[in-house]
Amino acid sequence: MSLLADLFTVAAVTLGLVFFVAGTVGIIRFPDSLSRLHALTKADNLGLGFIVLGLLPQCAGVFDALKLLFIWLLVQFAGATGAQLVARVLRREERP
Amino acid sequence: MTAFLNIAAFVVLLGVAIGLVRVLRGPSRADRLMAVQLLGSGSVGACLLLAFAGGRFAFIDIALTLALLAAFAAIAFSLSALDSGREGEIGGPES
Amino acid sequence: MTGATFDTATLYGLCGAALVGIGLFGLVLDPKPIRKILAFNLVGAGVFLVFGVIARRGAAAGFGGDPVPQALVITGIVVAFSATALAVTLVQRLSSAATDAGQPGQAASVPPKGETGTPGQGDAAS
Amino acid sequence: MTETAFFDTLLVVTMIGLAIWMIVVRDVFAAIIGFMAFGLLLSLVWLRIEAPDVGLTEIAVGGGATGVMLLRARGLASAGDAMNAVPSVPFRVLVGVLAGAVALFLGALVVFPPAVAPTLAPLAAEHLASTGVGNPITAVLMAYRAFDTFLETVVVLLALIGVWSLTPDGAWGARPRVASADVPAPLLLLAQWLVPLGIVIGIYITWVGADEPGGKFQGATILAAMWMLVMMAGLRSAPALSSRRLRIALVVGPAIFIAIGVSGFHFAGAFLAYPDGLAKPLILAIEAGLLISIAAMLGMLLAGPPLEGDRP
Repeated sequence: MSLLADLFTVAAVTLGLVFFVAGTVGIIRFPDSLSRLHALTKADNLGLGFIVLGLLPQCAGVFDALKLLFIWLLVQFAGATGAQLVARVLRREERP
Repeated sequence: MTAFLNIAAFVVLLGVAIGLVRVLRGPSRADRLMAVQLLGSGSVGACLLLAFAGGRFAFIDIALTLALLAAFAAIAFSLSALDSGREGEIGGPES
Repeated sequence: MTGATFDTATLYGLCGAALVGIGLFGLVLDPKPIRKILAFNLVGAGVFLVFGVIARRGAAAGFGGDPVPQALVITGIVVAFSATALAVTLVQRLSSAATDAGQPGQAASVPPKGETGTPGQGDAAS
Repeated sequence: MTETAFFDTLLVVTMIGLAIWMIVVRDVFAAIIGFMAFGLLLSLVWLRIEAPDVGLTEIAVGGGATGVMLLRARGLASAGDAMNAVPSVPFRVLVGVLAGAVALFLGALVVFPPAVAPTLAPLAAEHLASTGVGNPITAVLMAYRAFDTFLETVVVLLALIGVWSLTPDGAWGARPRVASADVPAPLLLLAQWLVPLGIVIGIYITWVGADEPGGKFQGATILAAMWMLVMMAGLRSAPALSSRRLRIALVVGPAIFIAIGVSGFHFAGAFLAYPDGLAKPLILAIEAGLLISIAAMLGMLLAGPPLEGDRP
């Protein structure tokens, strides 16, 4: 059981890392700011999401697991709002 | 498992550091604002991985605070850039 | 623990020392007040970090570090924030005073924004 | 150690790179963003050197609040635009050499530590049980060195009085202007959802401070940030400087601290001495009062003074 949990953790966290790295590649390679913003938000949400998912079986108790999920929801929610605001800044800079 | 999680934290930090170099160079203000967002989620991820690597579950609370305040900072910075973009300068009317 | 030691704490201690150097350089050479405030905060971060490493070396009695210097650093961070707030406001007022002197009446022509309230009737005090 | 060495080295390299970039980059906005990023990374450093309480403070105060405050200040970025005099090359070299010497000296202190590292940890551990709290940092801040903590609160209050005293004559007593010029709809939604959650988290972080990393300074900063969010979204305006409720909130914590401190003379024989068995409830009472006061102080420091045009 513990081995199974560990395997799950390794798989999910690795998947999360792939998304983080993909996000970084997107940020470096994409030509315009709006695409870079897109790459950034995808990487954040999915990357952190899979890392949280992978860490869930390692939690000592239910409360810790709930806190982990809550952190992910918080980052999702605030990240979406932040991306909206950054996009507004971008639009204003392009059309002054 | 400890070794794996430590290496994972390293990979997250590496991604964030390389991305940081790109977004901080700009050229637009929006690009630089992305640095705050990138750092926010990246450091939350690294903090969680460190927590489980070292068996330090108290770090989860720190990741929670990090998530909340990094979000706050990103929003405050964007608002400030929006306001100043309208008035032509970071500073606003007096500048 | 005699002579040169090199571990994680040493690495971060050297980082703190380097930050103090970089911060001092910027503090002395950059003419802009806000850049000086930023550089001052860098120096502070470096000093706190070196102090934190000293605390780490004092790990004993089952604690990861000596709690007394750690508590002092927490106090220091809060006091540095207060000092920065005061410095920021001072620079801000100095610059608007300079603007007033240069172009009389300009600052006063800024239309009031947001709500204004009657003194003594604040409703948002936490 | 081996596999964490990668992480540690990368973290140090990134931070030093950010610090140099902050000093050399032309754009002030970019330098402030760099400082914010630097603060977030610095908090990870504190976790790596076993000081999670300091890391939490750094996240809250060092990175978040300081960065937001630097951006908030109207007219700050252009202040000193006239001061463009670039120092001469010999002077720059001299400053570089001297700053390098200071860094080398500190570095030598780190690499060649004393044979026996000085520590107060055993002493702190010995009396931990009598304070009733499990987190040694909280014990130091609230019991062993409570007088320092009291004075620290007073320093923050003095800084606020200093900031307020810079209010222009015409604006004295007014509300500081914080609200954004036009509030985007997503921000409004976020302020309505995030703030209640943030208040719960702030109180939780203060509460767990007795036994885990946390405490009133960190909790109060979270509360101050949430208050700032409400003010920026225009849901509530900042309180007027002359508001009585604001002023009561500012002094309630120090007042409880003094009251319990003075009663220590009567019940335990010294200023700020806690009677046996009552240490924990008294510490909690002081922390609750200080939470309100420090949150109000930090929030008003973030908001800054009212300026011209913010007439009462």
